[in-house]
Amino acid sequence: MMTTINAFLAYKGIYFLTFLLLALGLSGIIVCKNYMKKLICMNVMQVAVIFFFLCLGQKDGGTIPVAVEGLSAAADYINPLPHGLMLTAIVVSLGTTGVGLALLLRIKEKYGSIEEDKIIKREKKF
Amino acid sequence: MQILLVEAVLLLILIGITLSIIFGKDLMTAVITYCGFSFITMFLYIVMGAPDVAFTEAVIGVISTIYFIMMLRSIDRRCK
Amino acid sequence: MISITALSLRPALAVLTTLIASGLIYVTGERVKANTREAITFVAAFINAALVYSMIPAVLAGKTIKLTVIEIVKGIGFAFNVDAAGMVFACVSATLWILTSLYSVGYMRGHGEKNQTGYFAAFAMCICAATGICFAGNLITFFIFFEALTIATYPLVVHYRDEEGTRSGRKYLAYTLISGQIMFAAIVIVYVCCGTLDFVPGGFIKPEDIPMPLMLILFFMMVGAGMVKAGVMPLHSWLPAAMVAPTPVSALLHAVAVVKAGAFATLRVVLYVFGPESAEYCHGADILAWMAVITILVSSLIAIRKDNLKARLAFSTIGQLSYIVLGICILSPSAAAGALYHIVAHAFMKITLFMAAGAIFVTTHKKNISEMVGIGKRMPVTMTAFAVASVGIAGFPFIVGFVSKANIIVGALEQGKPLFACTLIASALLALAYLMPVVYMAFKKDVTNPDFPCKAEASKPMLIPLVITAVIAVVLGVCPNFGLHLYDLACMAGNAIFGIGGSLL
Amino acid sequence: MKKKLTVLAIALILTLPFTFLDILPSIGDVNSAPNKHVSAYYIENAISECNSPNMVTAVIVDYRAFDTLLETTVMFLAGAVVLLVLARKPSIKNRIVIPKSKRMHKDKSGNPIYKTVNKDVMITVIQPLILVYAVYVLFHGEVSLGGGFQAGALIAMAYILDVLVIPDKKSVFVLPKKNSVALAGLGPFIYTLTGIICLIGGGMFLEYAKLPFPVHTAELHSIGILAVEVGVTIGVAATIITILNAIMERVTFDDDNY
Amino acid sequence: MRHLPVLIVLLPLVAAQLCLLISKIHYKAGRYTVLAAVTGSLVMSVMLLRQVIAEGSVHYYFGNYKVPIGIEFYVDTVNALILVLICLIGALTFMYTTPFARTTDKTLVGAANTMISLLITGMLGMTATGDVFNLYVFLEITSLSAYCLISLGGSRGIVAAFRYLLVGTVAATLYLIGVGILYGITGTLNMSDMAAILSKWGNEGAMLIAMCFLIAAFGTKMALFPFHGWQPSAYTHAEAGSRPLISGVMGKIPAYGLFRYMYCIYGTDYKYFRVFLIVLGILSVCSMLYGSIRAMAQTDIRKMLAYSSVAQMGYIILGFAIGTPLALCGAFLHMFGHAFMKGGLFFATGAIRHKFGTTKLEDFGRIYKAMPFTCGLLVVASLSMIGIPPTVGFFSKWYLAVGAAGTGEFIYIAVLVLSSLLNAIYFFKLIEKVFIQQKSAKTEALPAAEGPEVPLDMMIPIVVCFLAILLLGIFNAKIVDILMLAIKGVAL
Repeated sequence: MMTTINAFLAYKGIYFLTFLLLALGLSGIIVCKNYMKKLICMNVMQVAVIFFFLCLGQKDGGTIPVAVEGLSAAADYINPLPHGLMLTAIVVSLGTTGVGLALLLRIKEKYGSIEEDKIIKREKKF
Repeated sequence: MQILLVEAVLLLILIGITLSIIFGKDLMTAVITYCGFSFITMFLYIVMGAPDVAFTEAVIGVISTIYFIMMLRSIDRRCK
Repeated sequence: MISITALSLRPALAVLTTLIASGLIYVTGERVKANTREAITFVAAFINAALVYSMIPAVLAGKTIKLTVIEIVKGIGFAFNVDAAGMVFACVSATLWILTSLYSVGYMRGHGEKNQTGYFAAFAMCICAATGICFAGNLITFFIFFEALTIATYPLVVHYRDEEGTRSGRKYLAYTLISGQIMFAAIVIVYVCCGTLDFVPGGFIKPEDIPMPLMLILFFMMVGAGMVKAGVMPLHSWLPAAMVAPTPVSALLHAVAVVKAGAFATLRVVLYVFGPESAEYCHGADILAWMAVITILVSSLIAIRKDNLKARLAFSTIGQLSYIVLGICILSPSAAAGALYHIVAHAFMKITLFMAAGAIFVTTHKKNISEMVGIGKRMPVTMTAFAVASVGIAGFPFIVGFVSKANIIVGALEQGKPLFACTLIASALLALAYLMPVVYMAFKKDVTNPDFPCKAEASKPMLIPLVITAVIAVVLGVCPNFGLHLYDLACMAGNAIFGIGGSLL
Repeated sequence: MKKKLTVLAIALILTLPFTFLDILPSIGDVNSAPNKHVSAYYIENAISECNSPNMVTAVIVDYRAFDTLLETTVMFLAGAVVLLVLARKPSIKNRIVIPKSKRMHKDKSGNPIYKTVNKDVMITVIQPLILVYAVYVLFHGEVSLGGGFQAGALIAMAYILDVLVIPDKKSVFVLPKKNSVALAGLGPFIYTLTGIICLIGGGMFLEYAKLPFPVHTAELHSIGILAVEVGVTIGVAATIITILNAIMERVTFDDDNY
Repeated sequence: MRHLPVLIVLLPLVAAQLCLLISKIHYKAGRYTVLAAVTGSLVMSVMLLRQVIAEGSVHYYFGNYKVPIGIEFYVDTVNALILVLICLIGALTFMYTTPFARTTDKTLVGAANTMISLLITGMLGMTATGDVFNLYVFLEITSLSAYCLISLGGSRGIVAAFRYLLVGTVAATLYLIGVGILYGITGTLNMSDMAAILSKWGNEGAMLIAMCFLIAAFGTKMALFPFHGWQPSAYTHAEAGSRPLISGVMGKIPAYGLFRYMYCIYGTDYKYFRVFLIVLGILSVCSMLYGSIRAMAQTDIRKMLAYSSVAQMGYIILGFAIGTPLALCGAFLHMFGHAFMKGGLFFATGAIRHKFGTTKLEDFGRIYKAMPFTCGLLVVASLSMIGIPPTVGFFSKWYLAVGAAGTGEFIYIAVLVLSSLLNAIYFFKLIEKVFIQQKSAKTEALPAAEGPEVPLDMMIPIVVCFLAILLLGIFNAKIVDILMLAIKGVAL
């Protein structure tokens, strides 16, 4: 019973949930009319991708990739490469969020609103 | 071997939070919920054995939440 | 050694001269005086003519001058290849450039035109493109100069910068660009099918290369560009529209560069790319010939009803050019030679007519034939030249038009297509019908038009060229080989195409 | 309702291929490709080659150090972008909506209240701890968790506490945004300089073993990693502070009364 | 000399990092630093190109870790040429931006220079790198600086930049997913290693889905037809000085990335390769027609050019979709040519705006009297866009058409002809405005006739583009020889 659930999760379940999260973030970017929410959904999406990469690096019976005495075989540690990559990805996402917020501030100052329909209406005036 | 179950549960929580962010009507709530989102994400990373990523995520979550909240000072909270 | 290299370099030099002249005029035009600008034009014109003439002996001796400048696209060179056919056209354009520029100096000054710099620059550019078209050694080079001609003519058409000019310019661009692009596609397909694009007398497309329906389509895709420029119906309507341009431009368009380039393109495509047997095999030649016949008759009939002199001349041009197309499509040596020679003949006669019309317009500001009653009293020399040219158009013996038409008719009879011969004769009568009335009105004895009190010719720069052209028309009619041996060149080309040996007849 | 349907539709459509095709290795499979091919090399040679027990640190600052250089550059870039974007301020008349502060009535919606936090505890206790921990994380990054980025973020956090808790009081260390962004450029430059010194030492770019110092290879790697981490720390801290300052001084334009 | 590949990327990077510090001395100092750096990398890229042509492709291993352990730069002839292109246009654009500088505030000027320098850096890196994740980081650098440069273009530029930020981040995320799937089935991040593993045992389904994500990501970045929504307003409202760089080069680099993935990593003998060719062909045909048709309707020249580059991007992708070496040569030739055409058109537009302060088409009447050289560039670039010989546009079209005819897809030839006729319509509209239409009141009012045409550092890019369009056209055979050699080596 337990093993079947685990097997299902390992083969399909976790990936399914991850991509569901990603798709939710994407659809939030599409359907939300509020630019701030769009930014938040963007972050959600990036978290989903990070999680996807970390899934690839998991290893049964592996410990965290910090060397301890006596363990030196490759099978003993979790794959450190996705962690490194994802550190970079997280930092990039922070930078993107900051830039997005700055732009959002300018939009708010100029257009007086961050709702998409209002902005589209007011864009005609320029 | 039960790690996957924990991960699945946490992921479900994340999905719920995302839905509440998408359908919520209050930006402040959305931002605070996003803070919780990154908190749970941190747990998730720890569970998956990526402490460095979890550490970074914790810091980033706090900082970006602070940015969002500061933005809210100039943006009215209501939203459609 | 040196002389050989010089000889092989000459076509490139001829093209380069005109190109540099055009560039110089455009850059320095506004900054220097008008005399300097026209001096540049004349110097370039004479150098060009000298270069072209200097190649005649070699071509007459039966050798073709080959020159590959660079590899323009992968596998194909930017090649010049001077043969008899190209030589004929080159001589015509080089000669007429001198006369036309002399004439246009007089016209522009007498008429006080604006934008003369752009005019002369574009003019030189046209000649450059025409020379390139004559000497082009393969389809790519040919197409490059063909498009260059299209673009260079556009400023001339829209010269007045007014609504009507813009409209006719758009029309011109629409016709020529579309046909040019279609020709481009056809060239690509031919290149992929045959692997070569070099002009070969008698064509390089063998009937078995390309399946039948595709071949016919390709034939018309390629000939289409030539047909548009040559004004074969139903693709002719840009030509009368381009009448808004100043008269020297019309002279250039309709006598020297553009339409002749179209006819020449048809010649190259039909006889040097497809070749007689392929053109025969895919029935393209017959269809094209019948279209030419229809064009001849219809355009003559339209011309009779036109009252504006330039418009009437324009429709007569359409008709005359279809002679050339017809002569090409008859696919016989003498017909081809006649067609080539008709390029010469029509050039001289028609440019005379246009110059005369321009002279009348500048001096008396009359455009319509009905107003020109008794103009012969005022401008006898002009109208005499006009009369000579008109009878020449009609194909009267001892004038140059007779030689070419006779050749075409002979070729038609050789091929056993008497209908074409009848068409030519009928159209000669029609030509008389639409040109003689002008002469008749001009020299009417009994009436005296109050507009033309006294005898006053146009200014010298306009008068001299048209007299010269008229004289040349007569002289060439009497002895076709006078001066440049153009007739021999034409015959050589015809024989070369149909594989009949021997350099001269 | 329509919105909900759209969301679910998009989500499900995008998720379908991953449920019906098995295109990915099963999670935790020891023999899956990612766990075999390259990562084995990292795990087995991290200590011997890079002298860094923390393999993630070894990967990001030694094996794939170039990525981290660019990542730090991205942070610096973000700081400069925010500075540049928020530099120009439209005058009141050019705005479509006149800000509320220029209207008669003021509504304080979205105006957070910072009065509830005990400032003294914040400043006197937590901030030094944060700084100390940041330094620890920085210098201990190659052995245990953490690294340059986290250290920088923590230092920035200390600064943020100052600015947020007592906006009008002078804080421990003051960084106006013009200087902080220049500093943020300096951080990645230290990183690049390390690589360039390796070039001078005759090695490839970022080949720490060729650093021209008279110690043996393992220590050279430690030195290189340390220099790089310092660069990252400076860059990240300065960038976060820049973004904070830039946003901070602008958000008070609208419905704040001071 | 073995450090050339990294130095080309490092020079603008270091200049960007130090620009803000140096700008504290004087607001021009940082500018000269960046200009010197970009010029230096231009010189070095030319040296690298000659070295690559002489000795074959170059690998550069960072930290001297062999692949697939470390990161490598892989430079063959194709991307050496692209490096030269980027550096050249970058240097020209940088020279060109100065007359547009409105402020002398040290920090702002320094930051603006940093943006352009980092944009150049990112594009150079994307071109030169041989590591899929490194490509992502460079992509982010490019995108972030592009957001900034777009957002500087006034109040509509901000919204355009924000939308581009959302779309671009989504695209980067999709790219990461594609990379993740490929990593999941190969376990490596290095391109050549990945290609080797995929050719040995590749899971076709996974590769298919990964390629779908990659096409979506790169298509968004290069504004291919269904993903082009962000592009017109972004190109239109970008900051005037740097617009040539953004619109001329920035779209080409993702196209080259797509080429890398299709031909270098997947390889032509991949099972579903034909499917991708057909899909890309459909997309490119759609974007050619759509872009041209939309461009005809515009009244603002910037928007017209923006839509026309949607169409021109279609030409390049069409070359990839035909897939014969000749067509690929045509695509790359069009890449170089279009960089100069579109860059030149935007240079000319910027010059006109700098002199007359307008970009509306109806104000362009008879401006050729005031600025003959600029209008000469306009005409040549327009003819090249239409594809009139002897400009470069004609020859790239020639190679594309020959390739298409070689594989018997005559529909592509028809579309090429049709799209160039559509181009002719709106570019001759432009030429008519410039040369024929009467002066509008707005330009009539300005005392524009006096003085030099444009400042010198605006004149240099204009002249260079003018010459480049003609010379690339006339001497294309040499470039095609080089490209052919490289493409035969790389792809087929």
